[in-house]
Amino acid sequence: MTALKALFARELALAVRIGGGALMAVVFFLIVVTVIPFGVGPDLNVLARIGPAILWIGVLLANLLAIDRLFQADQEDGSLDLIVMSPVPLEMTVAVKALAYWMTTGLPLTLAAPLFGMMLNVPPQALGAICLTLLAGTPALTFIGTIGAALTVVLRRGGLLLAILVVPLMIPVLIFGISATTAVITGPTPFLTPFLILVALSLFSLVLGPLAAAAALRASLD
Amino acid sequence: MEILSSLGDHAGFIVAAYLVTFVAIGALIVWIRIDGAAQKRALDALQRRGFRRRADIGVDVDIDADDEETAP
Amino acid sequence: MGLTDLANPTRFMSYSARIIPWLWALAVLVLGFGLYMALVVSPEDYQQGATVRIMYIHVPAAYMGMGAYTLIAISSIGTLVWRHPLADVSARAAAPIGAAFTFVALVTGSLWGKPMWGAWWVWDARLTSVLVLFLMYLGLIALWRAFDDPARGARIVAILALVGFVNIPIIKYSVEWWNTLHQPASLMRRDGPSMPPSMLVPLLVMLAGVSVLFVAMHLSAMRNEVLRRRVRAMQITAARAAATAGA
Amino acid sequence: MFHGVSFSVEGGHALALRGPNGVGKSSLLRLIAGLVRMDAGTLELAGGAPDVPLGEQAHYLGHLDALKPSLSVIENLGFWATFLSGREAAREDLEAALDAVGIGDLASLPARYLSAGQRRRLALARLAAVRRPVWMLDEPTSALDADGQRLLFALVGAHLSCGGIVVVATHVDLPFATTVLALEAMR
Repeated sequence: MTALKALFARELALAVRIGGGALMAVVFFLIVVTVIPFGVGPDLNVLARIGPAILWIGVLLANLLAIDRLFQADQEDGSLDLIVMSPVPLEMTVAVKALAYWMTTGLPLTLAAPLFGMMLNVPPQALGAICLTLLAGTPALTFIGTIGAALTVVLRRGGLLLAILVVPLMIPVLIFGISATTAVITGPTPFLTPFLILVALSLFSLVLGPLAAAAALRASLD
Repeated sequence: MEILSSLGDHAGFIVAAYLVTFVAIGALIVWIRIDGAAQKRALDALQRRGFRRRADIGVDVDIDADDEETAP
Repeated sequence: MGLTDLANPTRFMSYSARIIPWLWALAVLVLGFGLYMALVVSPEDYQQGATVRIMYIHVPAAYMGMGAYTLIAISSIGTLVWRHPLADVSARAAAPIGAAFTFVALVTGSLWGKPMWGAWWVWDARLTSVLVLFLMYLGLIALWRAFDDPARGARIVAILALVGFVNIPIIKYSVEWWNTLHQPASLMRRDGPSMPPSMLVPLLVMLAGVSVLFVAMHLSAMRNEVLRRRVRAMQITAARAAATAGA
Repeated sequence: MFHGVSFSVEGGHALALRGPNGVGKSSLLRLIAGLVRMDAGTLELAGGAPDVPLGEQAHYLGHLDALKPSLSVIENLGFWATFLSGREAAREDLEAALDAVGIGDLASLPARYLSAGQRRRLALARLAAVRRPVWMLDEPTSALDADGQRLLFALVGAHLSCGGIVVVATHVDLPFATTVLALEAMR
């Protein structure tokens, strides 16, 4: 257990220190939220309707941004060999790294979403829903992302390929996240049904992610 | 407070705006102070260990090149 | 005392150490006076009522955001063309301060807009340009942080800063083209500001106060940056000393 | 990749893997470490913990030093000591390990400021900080100066004297590696 705590502390330190990319995803998210109105137009009613979609897709893309470095950085400096060799089960190591990644990337995105939502004139009651659905959804995005990161760890330009591999797996999360949010705004469907499915998706990916990623890492080191 | 009543019905926004400004600029000033102190502490720690700054190998030679400060 | 005199870091450190306290005092004085005039003396706007008082921090903040980026651009020329040793220090110190002022301009602009337009954020031309400027600041800071060795990063970030600076008028024009919702720029109208003197004077005093505050913060941040580089140089020496001494 | 390769090393001895570049010395090391899957053949550490795979009872020093530039020297070592042993590493032990490889007074410096040789020594410090019976070294003397090599030989000597095993892939004659397994390229 102390080994995993040490790993968690190291991952957080690496993300926060000079070279780390902790807030990079939030800046990218802000850029996505800023660019879309230039395309769609400044009309606040249009923006209010597609606001939740812009926020969710922005978070999904921002989350993908730095995740390919999750294992590649360790692979390049030789840490991955030692991690795979260590008594700590690889699945737990992957889960801890993903959790640290979620804390430094997923969580800041979730906290920034309501603020950016105001820029898109999203109604206030929906801001709460967006924050809640993202809080439930970003773990799924992160853990599915780790599978992609593990699959492309030895590839030179893995980042782009990673997005193509895992975005299809993230579509259910996107669908239920947005439907839960729009349920609050327009609302024929109740908020709770899609939200609980979203939570279920997250829990499922909490298990599938580390298993698949660990297998992929062992395979790629072979 | 007489000023608050004179701010009219949108007083909240005005107070919020000034508050945000004081907090943001105040935080920046505090950060500059903290950063300065941290650098001085690191500098003293290194100097106490007797490493002189006039590095002939140091990368930023131009920054230190014509420096008269005599290290201990 | 020409710019070249300041080229020497230690002389800069000793001069700035003497100037900074006075700057802080002046800034507090002018800002105090400006705030008093802005909040108490100046009249309410016949349309907006009291919310116009937000202008007295929004406009100076926006100007400072622009001013800081201009300073960064000039410093970048100093880095690339004159290879002035303190140019990168000045640019790197100015970026977070400029970003903070731009952020303040955005938030106060949003707070000012809410009662007038009923929405927290309106994609009007000037606010959106300030938002793009804020993004460019974040880009500069992120690129600076990506380099460990300040000397190498300096030239590369200077190029980004200049490219950004050249694009500011283009962005401004195209954003205005994209949207002309915002009220006509009262202060920058060719035929002079349409504001009554009773409002203009406090605004100019606040502008002066904020500028002095900026210079005080900028010099302090530059001192930090010089110290940071000395620490870094000594750490390298420490590593080399251990190697050569064969410890 | 390999066939017909078999060897055994008693406690307190070192085996040197020799052979031209690309013959697979590093791969054989990685295979023993369990990083590479073995199609056939057995790998057994007589006297080691029975159910624990060999990789978890071995140190592997590859070409890369497994160091993070933004962490300090002692943070890097502290992490690996805790991660590989599962126990919180005491600062004295870490400092002792750093002294053993001669970079004791660089403890608080960020690792990015270390030279290649110093980084190599920091990687070696890992071996001194965590006790493991089997050491697998892949060209350990690369990037080490004369003094560094002296410290390396001292470390390995101490390890061997208390019954440790060392398998080392090298191009250079190493005083401690007497028995040699020469690998030839496949015809």
